[in-house]
Amino acid sequence: METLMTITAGILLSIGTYLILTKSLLRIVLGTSIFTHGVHIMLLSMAGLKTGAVPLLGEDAAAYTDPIPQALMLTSIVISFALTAFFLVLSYRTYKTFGTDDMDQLRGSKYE
Amino acid sequence: MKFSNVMLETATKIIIFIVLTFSTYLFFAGHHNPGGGFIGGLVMTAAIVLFYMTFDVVTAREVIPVNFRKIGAFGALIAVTTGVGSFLFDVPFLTQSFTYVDLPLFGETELATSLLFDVGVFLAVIGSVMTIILSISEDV
Amino acid sequence: MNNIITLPILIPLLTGIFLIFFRSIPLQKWISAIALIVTTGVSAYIIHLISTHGILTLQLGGWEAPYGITLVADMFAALLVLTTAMVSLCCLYYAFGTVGKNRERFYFFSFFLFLVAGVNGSFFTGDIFNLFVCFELMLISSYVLLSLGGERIQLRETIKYLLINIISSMIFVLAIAYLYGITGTLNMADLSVKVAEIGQDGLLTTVSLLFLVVFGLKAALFLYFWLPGSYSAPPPAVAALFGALLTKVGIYAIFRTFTLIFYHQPEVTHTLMMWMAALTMILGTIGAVAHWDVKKIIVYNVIVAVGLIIFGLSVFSSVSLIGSLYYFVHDMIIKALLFLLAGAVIIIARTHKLHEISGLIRHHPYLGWLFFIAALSLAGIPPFGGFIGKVFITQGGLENGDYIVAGIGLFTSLLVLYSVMKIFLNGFWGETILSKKEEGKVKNVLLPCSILAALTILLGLGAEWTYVYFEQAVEGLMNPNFYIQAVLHD
Amino acid sequence: MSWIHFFILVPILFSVFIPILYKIFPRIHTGWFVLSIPIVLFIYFLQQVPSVMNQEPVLHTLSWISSLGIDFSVYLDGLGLLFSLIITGIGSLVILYSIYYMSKEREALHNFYVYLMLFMSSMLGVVLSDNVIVLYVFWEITSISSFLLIAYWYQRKGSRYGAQKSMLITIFGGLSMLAGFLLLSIVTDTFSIQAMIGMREEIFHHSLFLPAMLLILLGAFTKSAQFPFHIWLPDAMEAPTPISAYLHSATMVKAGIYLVARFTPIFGGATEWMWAVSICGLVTLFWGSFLAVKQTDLKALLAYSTVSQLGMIMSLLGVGSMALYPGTEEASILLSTAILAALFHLINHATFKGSLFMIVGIIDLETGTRDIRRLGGLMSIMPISFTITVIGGLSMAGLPPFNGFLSKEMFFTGMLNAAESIGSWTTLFPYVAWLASVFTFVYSLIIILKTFAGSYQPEKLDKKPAEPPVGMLIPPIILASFVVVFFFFPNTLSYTVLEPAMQSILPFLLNTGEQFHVHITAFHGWNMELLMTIGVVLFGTILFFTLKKWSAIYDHLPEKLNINDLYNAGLSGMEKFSSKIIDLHMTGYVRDYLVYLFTFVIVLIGSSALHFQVFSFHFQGNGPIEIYEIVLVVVMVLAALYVILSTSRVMAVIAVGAVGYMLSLFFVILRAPDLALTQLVVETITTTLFALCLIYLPKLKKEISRVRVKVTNLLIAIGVGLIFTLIGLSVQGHRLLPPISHYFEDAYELAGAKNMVNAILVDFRGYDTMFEVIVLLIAGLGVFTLIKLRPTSREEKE
Repeated sequence: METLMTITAGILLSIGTYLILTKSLLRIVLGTSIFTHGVHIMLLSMAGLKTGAVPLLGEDAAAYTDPIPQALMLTSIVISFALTAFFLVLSYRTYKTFGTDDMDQLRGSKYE
Repeated sequence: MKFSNVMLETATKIIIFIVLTFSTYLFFAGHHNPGGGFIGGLVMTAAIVLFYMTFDVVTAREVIPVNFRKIGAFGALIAVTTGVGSFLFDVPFLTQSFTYVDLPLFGETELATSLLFDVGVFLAVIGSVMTIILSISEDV
Repeated sequence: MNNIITLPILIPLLTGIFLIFFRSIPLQKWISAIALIVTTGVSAYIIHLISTHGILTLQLGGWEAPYGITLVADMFAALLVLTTAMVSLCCLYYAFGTVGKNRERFYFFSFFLFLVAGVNGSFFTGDIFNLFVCFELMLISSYVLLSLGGERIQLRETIKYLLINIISSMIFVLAIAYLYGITGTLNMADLSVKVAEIGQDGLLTTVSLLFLVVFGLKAALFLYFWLPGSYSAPPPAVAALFGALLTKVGIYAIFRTFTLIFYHQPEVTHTLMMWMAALTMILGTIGAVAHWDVKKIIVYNVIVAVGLIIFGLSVFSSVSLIGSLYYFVHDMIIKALLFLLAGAVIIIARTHKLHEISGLIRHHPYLGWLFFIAALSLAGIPPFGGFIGKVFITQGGLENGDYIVAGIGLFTSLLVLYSVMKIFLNGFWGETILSKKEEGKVKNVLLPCSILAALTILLGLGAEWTYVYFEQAVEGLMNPNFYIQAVLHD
Repeated sequence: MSWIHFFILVPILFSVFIPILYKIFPRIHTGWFVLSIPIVLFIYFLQQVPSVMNQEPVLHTLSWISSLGIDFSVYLDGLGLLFSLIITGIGSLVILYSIYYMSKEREALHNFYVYLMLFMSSMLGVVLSDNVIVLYVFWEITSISSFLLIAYWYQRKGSRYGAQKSMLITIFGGLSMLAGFLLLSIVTDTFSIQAMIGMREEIFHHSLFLPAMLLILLGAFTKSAQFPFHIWLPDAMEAPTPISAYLHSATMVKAGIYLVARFTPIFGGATEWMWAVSICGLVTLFWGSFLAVKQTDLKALLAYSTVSQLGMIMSLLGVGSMALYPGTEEASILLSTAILAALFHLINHATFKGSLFMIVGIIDLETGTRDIRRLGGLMSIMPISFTITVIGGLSMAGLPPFNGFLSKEMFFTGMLNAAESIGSWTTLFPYVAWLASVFTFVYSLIIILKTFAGSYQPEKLDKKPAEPPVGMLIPPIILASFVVVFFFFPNTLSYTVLEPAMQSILPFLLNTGEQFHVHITAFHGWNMELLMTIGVVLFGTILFFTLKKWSAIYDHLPEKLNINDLYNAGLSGMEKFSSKIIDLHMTGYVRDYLVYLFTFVIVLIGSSALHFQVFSFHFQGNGPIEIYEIVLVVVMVLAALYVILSTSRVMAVIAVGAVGYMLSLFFVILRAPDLALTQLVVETITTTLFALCLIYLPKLKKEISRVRVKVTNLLIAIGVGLIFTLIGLSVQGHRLLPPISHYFEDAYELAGAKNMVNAILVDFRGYDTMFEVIVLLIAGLGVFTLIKLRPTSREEKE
């Protein structure tokens, strides 16, 4: 299962990377989302999976899943959400200001 | 964004009520079950968004006359100051404590300062996310 | 129990939140200035405490390390926190006069203070994941500050900066994930113990290189390509803050991780760092020399300094580290100063193209001489602040037999001088082409710049007074056990 | 802090008051106040002469950065004293001269004198410091003050050019000297020169000997304008003439000489040192004198002459250093005369060159030009100036009865002795020396005759010349009288300053307690040296009168050998080259930057992983895989892939949303209910946001880029995924330690919470959460500002 997870994470990272390297701003934003998902799966797969119960005490299990990666991920998800929101609105503003979403045209010149 | 449909309006009112209840549940459940300030806040935001979608922004503004940026800041302030409170008791920053109180009706209830911290998170999430959504929707 | 070490983080943080409730701009200015003055005072007091009591730690929430998050204030971090407070105070005062009503109304001061909180948080945290969170706090403030104002160049450059930083932050999380997978802990002192215990094998070293990439990107160590564009977009007060603080946090993180945790394979990690540092110095200098643009010249000089500081670290002897730390603190001050002065030049001349600026010294002699001092100090000309750092980094490098890189360090400092003197020779000297009326107006420039200039002179001439503190910082870096003991056996 | 520290720093301290005095007393020339400083200092140093003559030199230490071994320690011995006397003595005369030269109405005198005082302090610091780092500090300050003084008329392009050139070259030298010092300190573990001299043997046999020596010499050569670094000196003549007389002929350029002399006890006796110093000196001597002849600007001529004379002193120091060569005693005594010649000529040069510079300044002021093609016949109009020029010029040419004759003779002696006792290539030295002296004779004649003899051409002059005010003539008269006095009474110098200075340069030559005994006489009989001088006069006179016929050879000098052009081309070439490199990689395309980043990650991490062979996979202990999990994964991957291909933005957004929802399902499977809930809600809100912005975002175009770009993107994407997957798999097989999380199983007792994840979030790691909330808040406010704050049209234009 961990192997499957890790490979899934890797595939998502690949797809995310590919999208980030394209020209369209929207694809780039979506790419960062997918990249982030990949990272989160990787983070979770670093905890011993399925070896324990849900980390709620009272489940009366002998062992629990490692709660730390989950907690870290929660933090990371929130931060990513904040960044995605900001990034999205930034792209939106940029598009409205420049009239393009092609990163090649957002190059800027040396003499600015 | 205005849905001028009475049916929909009534339906959403009910849904909002349910979502609000769910959000409150999630918030309090967080201590022992899945949930907590963050999720509670997000669900609450969803309810408010739904409310805005049902009634137009102007009406919604009149009904909920709040500045969400300040709510967000207020939440953050609570979250931080609960930590600062520990300065007064000469314990490390962000030390939480909890106790069990026998309340009428509720029976033995747990009171934890971390709940207060979670309230801060709850409010901050609502304030911030609503700010984001409202800013965009007003511009569009 | 040292709650005091939370203050350099909490004061800006709380003040930043408070300011959201105030509409009055003058009030916001007063409050934020007072907050930073208090932060400066507290940071100085913390340094005093550390020099008498040793490393201060705080187990947040009362949870013993490694289970909770620990704040650790060692001398190294405390020196940087104090410098941060002073530098940001100067930038803030400068911003009062230059940043414009619009930005001020839109929470400029809050974002400013949040950035400072994030920077100080990164310096004091003893937890690798919390370092990530502090980075994010600092970065998101920087994104907002960079874009605040909504000018075209700002939007465009923010996108690039944001994108690259999102990727690097995600790689940071991946690296933390791997590290946690291997060692099962997040506390840096605990990590140090555990890595020493299990040995820094190939996999751990590979993971450590991942950290080097992430921090190197933030520090502009070799991976500097994102920097010149984004640092020339915002108003000068913000650019100064970025130039002085942001890359330094990356450098700090490299110092921390590679002196505390991953110090067992220096022949791989430190050698790599050294060559990255050498390339950084060379390429940064090339950029500084290539441009005839006031902003770009200063911006590329940020990069050069990173190389020199990291070179001092990679040599890893007490001599080179002393030099490195002096240069570190010096560079925070001098970069802020240069950005502020260059900003003033641009405002006065209404252009940043050096070919179009001439003879400013006639109406602005004091500004001109401040710039002259800053330029000399930047290049490490004695007796200003940079020279002690340069001398001892070079000596450390030579002692270690790294003649080529040490030579590069010295030679680039000549070209650095050439690049900034170009601004002085052509911009300040020469025929005066603008009358007083045609010039842009600047306010609040001379006081903060004078303070920063005084600091850099003091750092050079008064090196003996500060030496005790730097020595203690170096001792801490050379002996990870001090740090470990302070955290784990409090 | 001793008196001597105080006196070194007095000029700098005084400079604080100069602007004030300038403001308060606008009617009094500020120079009058400043003049007192060098006079007092000169008297002070004169008072030190007896004690330095008779006693052991003393080391005074003023602690500065003691912890790092950097102390302001002052060592006053014969060598330092000799230089101090020149610095303060010439300094007094130059300041007196400047009072007349610099107009108090037109010039920014306060700046001028502040720079000058800064220079004086730092120059004294250079020659008196024992600590190499402090020496370096003062050394750089002399470069900086020279930079400021050359660019004193900063509106002129030439001034700025000259200033920049001198700064680049001298600071380059300073840095290499610093590197040399640091190498020496690594060998000896001290920064003190005297301590280093004490460890001469260790240094001699250390592998760093040669690099340290060459680096220090580089510093000396650049400062003393030795070939090929001499190019900065002619351009430095843009400075006001008092400065040229002071810094660029009498003092600062001699700092290099000082450095070589000071380090002779350490390096002297090494053949490498001798060859490097003497050959560089001789080449400079010849080249400088040769080029001086072709100059038409009087100051440029004097500049090349200075270059040449500095080369001469340098070559003498080089040859003389062999006196320390272990072994032959007699040769040592013979060679030590070269050192004596160097020191003596140092003083003589300061006197005659100083007076000549001052006269050139007078001519410049009085006629409005320094061009010898426009000058001539001034003899009758300016008789006093003429007399001084004759004295100075003939002394420079090496004729009696002037001090230049004595040192020129000693120079020949030194070179002849070298040829005799060292042998090998040094046998060529006397020839070079003689040839250079011929040219020296020629340009000396040019100065005297072309300006003062010949026909007077008033139409070519801007002004009607006359003799300047008396005060302006006093300093050159004083210097000229020294030129004569030193010829007749050279031994007033030899007992007082020359002997102690020789003692400092050649400390090992004598047994302890012994002193050098120097006696200089004008006439030694009809020896080789005298014959050489006569030859110089004869041949030089012929060359002077046939100047027009042979000066064409200057036009045939190969263009490429012009070092000045090389410097200019180098500088602009460097800028062009840098520009190219920057344009090449700093493209402004964010894709390029991402490609750099990802490539760096792949290459670095990949090669490290391969190098350490970290890829080892253990799949035991893995959880079982259920069918629905595979389905989930497949759907997730397909949805993600769809984003790449989709041309519909709505569908692309929905696909990304689908990935997010699949992820939250995954979290359910993976026993992470909090995560699942959060991911679900976050994904919903994110999708809402996308939906809101989408209305305005443009239609997704199909990616049109070249195949090469696409392939690169694909390769990088695969590389990134592969690297992180492989490392992830390796880490899973490499869990070396149990995680710390068992602690949280007591969460209920510790924090009163049954939900461990929540307990960690709000309590154990509440600090993270606190920051996370702030991050969210900032993002909210940031979005608000992005939408609401638009630049005003004025800002937008800028």
